[in-house]
Amino acid sequence: MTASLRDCILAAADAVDAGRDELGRLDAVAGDGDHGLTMAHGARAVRRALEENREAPPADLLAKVAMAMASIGGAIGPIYATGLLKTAGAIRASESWDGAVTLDRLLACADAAVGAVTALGHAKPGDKTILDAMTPLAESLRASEAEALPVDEAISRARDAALAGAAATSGMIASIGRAARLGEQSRGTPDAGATSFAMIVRAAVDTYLAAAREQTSGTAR
Amino acid sequence: MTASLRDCILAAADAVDAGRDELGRLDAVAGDGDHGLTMAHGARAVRRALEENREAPPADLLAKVAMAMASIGGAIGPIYATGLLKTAGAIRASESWDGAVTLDRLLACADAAVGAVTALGHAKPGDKTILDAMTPLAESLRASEAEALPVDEAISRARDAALAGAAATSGMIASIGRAARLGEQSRGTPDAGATSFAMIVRAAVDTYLAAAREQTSGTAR
Amino acid sequence: MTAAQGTGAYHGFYKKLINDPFDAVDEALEGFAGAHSDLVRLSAPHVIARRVAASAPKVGLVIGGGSGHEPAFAGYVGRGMADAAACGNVFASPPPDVILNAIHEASSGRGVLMGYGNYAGDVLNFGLAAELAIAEGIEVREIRVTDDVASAAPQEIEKRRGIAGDIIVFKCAGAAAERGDSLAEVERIAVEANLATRSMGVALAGCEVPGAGRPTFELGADEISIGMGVHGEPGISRGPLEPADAIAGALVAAIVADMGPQAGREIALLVNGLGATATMDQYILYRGARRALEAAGFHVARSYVGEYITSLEMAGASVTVTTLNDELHELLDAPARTTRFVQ
Amino acid sequence: MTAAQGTGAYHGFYKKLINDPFDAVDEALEGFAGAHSDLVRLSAPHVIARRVAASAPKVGLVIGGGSGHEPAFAGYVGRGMADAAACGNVFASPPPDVILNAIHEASSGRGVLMGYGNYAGDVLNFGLAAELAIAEGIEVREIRVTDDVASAAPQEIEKRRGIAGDIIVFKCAGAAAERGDSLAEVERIAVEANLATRSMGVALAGCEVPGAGRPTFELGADEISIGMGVHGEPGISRGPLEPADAIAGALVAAIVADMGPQAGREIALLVNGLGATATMDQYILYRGARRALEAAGFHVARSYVGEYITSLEMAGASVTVTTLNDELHELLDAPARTTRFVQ
Ligand SMILES: Nc1ncnc2c1ncn2[C@@H]1O[C@H](COP(=O)(O)OP(=O)(O)O)[C@@H](O)[C@H]1O
Ligand SMILES: Nc1ncnc2c1ncn2[C@@H]1O[C@H](COP(=O)(O)OP(=O)(O)O)[C@@H](O)[C@H]1O
Ligand SMILES: [Mg+2]
Ligand SMILES: [Mg+2]
Ligand SMILES: [Mg+2]
Ligand SMILES: [Mg+2]
Repeated sequence: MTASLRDCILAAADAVDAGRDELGRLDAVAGDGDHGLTMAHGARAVRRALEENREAPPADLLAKVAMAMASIGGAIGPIYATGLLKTAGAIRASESWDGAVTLDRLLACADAAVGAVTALGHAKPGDKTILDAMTPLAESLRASEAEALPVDEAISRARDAALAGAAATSGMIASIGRAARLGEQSRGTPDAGATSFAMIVRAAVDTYLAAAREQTSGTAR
Repeated sequence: MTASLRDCILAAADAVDAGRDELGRLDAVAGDGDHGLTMAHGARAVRRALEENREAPPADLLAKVAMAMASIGGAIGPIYATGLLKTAGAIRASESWDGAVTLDRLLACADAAVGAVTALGHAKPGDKTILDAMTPLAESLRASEAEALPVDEAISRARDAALAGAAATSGMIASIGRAARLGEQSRGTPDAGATSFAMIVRAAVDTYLAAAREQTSGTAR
Repeated sequence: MTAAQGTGAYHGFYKKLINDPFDAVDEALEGFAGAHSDLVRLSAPHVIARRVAASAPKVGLVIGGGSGHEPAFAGYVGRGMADAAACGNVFASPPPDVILNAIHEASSGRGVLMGYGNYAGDVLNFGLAAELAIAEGIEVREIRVTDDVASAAPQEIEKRRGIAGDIIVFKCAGAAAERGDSLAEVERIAVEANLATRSMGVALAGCEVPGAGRPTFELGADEISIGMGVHGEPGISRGPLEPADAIAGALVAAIVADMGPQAGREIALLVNGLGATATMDQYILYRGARRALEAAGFHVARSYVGEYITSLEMAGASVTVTTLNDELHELLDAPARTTRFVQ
Repeated sequence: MTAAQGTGAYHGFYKKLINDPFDAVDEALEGFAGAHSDLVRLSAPHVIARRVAASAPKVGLVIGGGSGHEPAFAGYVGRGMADAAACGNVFASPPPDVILNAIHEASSGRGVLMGYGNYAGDVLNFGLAAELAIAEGIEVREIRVTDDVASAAPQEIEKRRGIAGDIIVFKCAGAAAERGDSLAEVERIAVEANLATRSMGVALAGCEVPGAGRPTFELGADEISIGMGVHGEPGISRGPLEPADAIAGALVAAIVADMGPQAGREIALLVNGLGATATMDQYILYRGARRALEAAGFHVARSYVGEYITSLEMAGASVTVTTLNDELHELLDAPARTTRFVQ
């Protein structure tokens, strides 16, 4: 069977907890050092939301997860929240959503999230923010769609694009948010928010792909 | 010429400044660490007293020095002050004080000082206080008087007794004052007040003896 | 699972008197509300409100920001100052729902002013909360405090962050609200107080977000950072430790240069300890700052020295100068009955 | 000549905002008197007195001790509390002449009570000052505060040192003096408040006497000392850092055991920060202490949390419990208008 959205989100929450120290350390270099603790608060809140909404359909569940992320505050809370809310909206908007994961649906979600975060935070790619991991993910999906790649392959590439995007922020100079004042000194360390986003994507995608592979081999047998 | 009382006191003040770090360190082991700074305040105040009382006869000068030491407060201020005041009193009491340093006069001064510090602080020898350097000095003078030693020799021995007494406090357990609560832990470090007293005595005596030797060699020439 | 989690002691760089780092803010707020129940109450999670609301309708003042700055912000809730404080996680703005709950506490029909330091997270969250409140029909305005001269050039004053100047701005706005001013008036006064207020700080040593396991920033054994922000954001210069008078002189010089020619003016002077710096040292820095300001021709009419807005156990202090006019002077002197500011 | 001398920066273990260590106390007092000139004045070297004396003759209250404990002791001078504070050098009792000057300020013909923590140096110097004052015809009594249960066994209570309990004792005595009580009455109340008050502290990290160049004591990276005194005097146990609730529990247990069976009593609870411990942590410790006291059957009627009497930049805190009767309760609640204690 395919991994449920719930499983993917739980895996992401675990990844955030496991990465807590690293996220705090990254944020301390150019920011105020709270990204690890703040995201760990987020993981807690998200787990509680999953617990309290066992029967919610995907779009509703994502909206609850968005509210959980909003509840952590900071700059990052509203950013994740708006991205997730617009993702939920994109799911709802896709006609006759039947639970099937298709490339165009994924791309619509990614574009919605990027658009929402941009609208809220006014950052552009290259400003060394979460957008520098989100945008490559969306662009990778767009390229895969143009090439008509299989969904699982596209998802795998999108994950790698997010990871590469997060890693590439290391070479950037922060120019927005708390970290901006560090200017040149911020170069050499990846952005905390981009890193947490890549962690989340990796955990969710790996959970999804593992379950998908299991299903395939089960079918083959 | 013999060293003036003033020169001896100045030498003692210099010795206290030079020993400031050591005194602070010793006091920190079993007390509150302020003995270096407090005694350095004392050295300052004493120098000012010397400056402002250029013509004062020895007893009056010592009384002024006592007031200067009183002005530093702490436990140690009143202790030095009362010892010095009674010393000044002993000098005044010695009939027809002509400035000559004699053994019985020195002994009277030392006994007066020991008596005053005991009366004020209620410590006994062995309690690991300044008294453990003061008492051996007085006892050494008493022994020298019994043996009718020359004054300079007696002074030299008295200095050594004070130094040995201070050093010997290292083996004692503090049982009075702030340090008392450390009990067993205080063993192994000499008492701060005994050490500052020994520093003062050594500086004053060495200054006195150096001048005396100079005079002798000058007279011999 | 890091050592920081679970029920054992928290082992980080600094020794902290906390339990589980996750619970630090909730427990501190429970303690705060319990200790000062004569003045305040925890009216909703992370919201500290006045124990007794004002007797007549008035403009509400909501203040807030991340936690870790105690006694800010909850310490300024009470008669003559704020009606409610919205408290975030450590160094993280409170979320919109917490702020909205604070707005509800503060609202008595004459509108609400939100006051907070100008940080990206606070701007986002307070902005969202205002939208929600406005949708409910509550009139909401905001003042973003921008007193830290080290954080942006004079021509970009709207980019400056808020540090200890918060206290001056909140005090003046709170007094104006208490005397019955309209929302527009209270907002005008807050804007005026903010424009009249400039700060600059010095960091001597870092602090540690509970659970981080390490300090947010580290300075060399002898290094200080002039102009560093309250969360460790970098300042205008790093250099060796200097005597207090030299540091006071540097802070005052930067503030005075930024103020432009105002010699002869009456000012309020606030020296704020960041957490670990001895109170004795704060008074020595105050003395140096006051002398430097007097040498520059200012008249120090009001003074405040102490820990008004901290950064956990960060060592260092800041100097804040507010040029006073009669109105600001009167508002600063008006009675206040909060936990930290009583007069 | 050490690096600590001269005009350069002071380079010790902790980074300090001071100039020449020799001048630290004088400069801090100048700063204090300048900042709070509405309430106090520096009436003689090292003496802080009320700006305006009480209108009618009253019993004078003189408090004091070494410096380095700011805001103690000068921060408690003002209406409803002390008339004058005698301030010594760092961690050193003030000398008799300073105390005598403070007595002169406080004396208006109805006698003077001297209040101080029970330390050898203070006992000597206040005792000498009292002799001088009595010789001048001023009636003088004294109260030596002995609240620290860690410092001596119950049967040697007169050997105990005074720590944060000072504040409670001075507040009650000051309020009694302010309402016009006789010297004998004020003394009786001070004695009663002292007997009703017990404290116990925990040290997390040391402090450094200006000019010493090193901390007075050092604890291991993970070590704490329960019962350690405010100058680093040893406590009852050293051990590893524990969660705040466990520490609060240990402090409360020691205090309650020392009090004997008094469950059901109303108490005042004071959590005092020693200097470097975050205000957030103080509130977490307060919460733990309050819960432990309530579990032991006490009713917490009054609470105080903050830096009331510090040890320079020492990290740690203490818990103080006072069992209240109606009279002490009323005196604690009486108005006070000092720099640090305002109500
Ligand atoms: N305006 C913005 N747009 C997009 N992302 C942002 C913006 N501001 C901050 N971020 C992201 O938020 C991260 C910091 O999150 P966090 O430390 O939790 O919040 P805070 O900055 O309030 O301390 C940054 O690393 C960055 O990726
Ligand atoms: N009761 C006493 N009798 C004699 N000497 C004492 C007594 N109490 C303290 N001292 C001396 O004082 C020294 C401490 O001095 P200092 O550190 O300046 O004062 P404080 O104890 O007030 O910090 C001790 O080392 C001891 O020699
Ligand atoms: Mg951050
Ligand atoms: Mg000492
Ligand atoms: Mg933050
Ligand atoms: Mg001392």
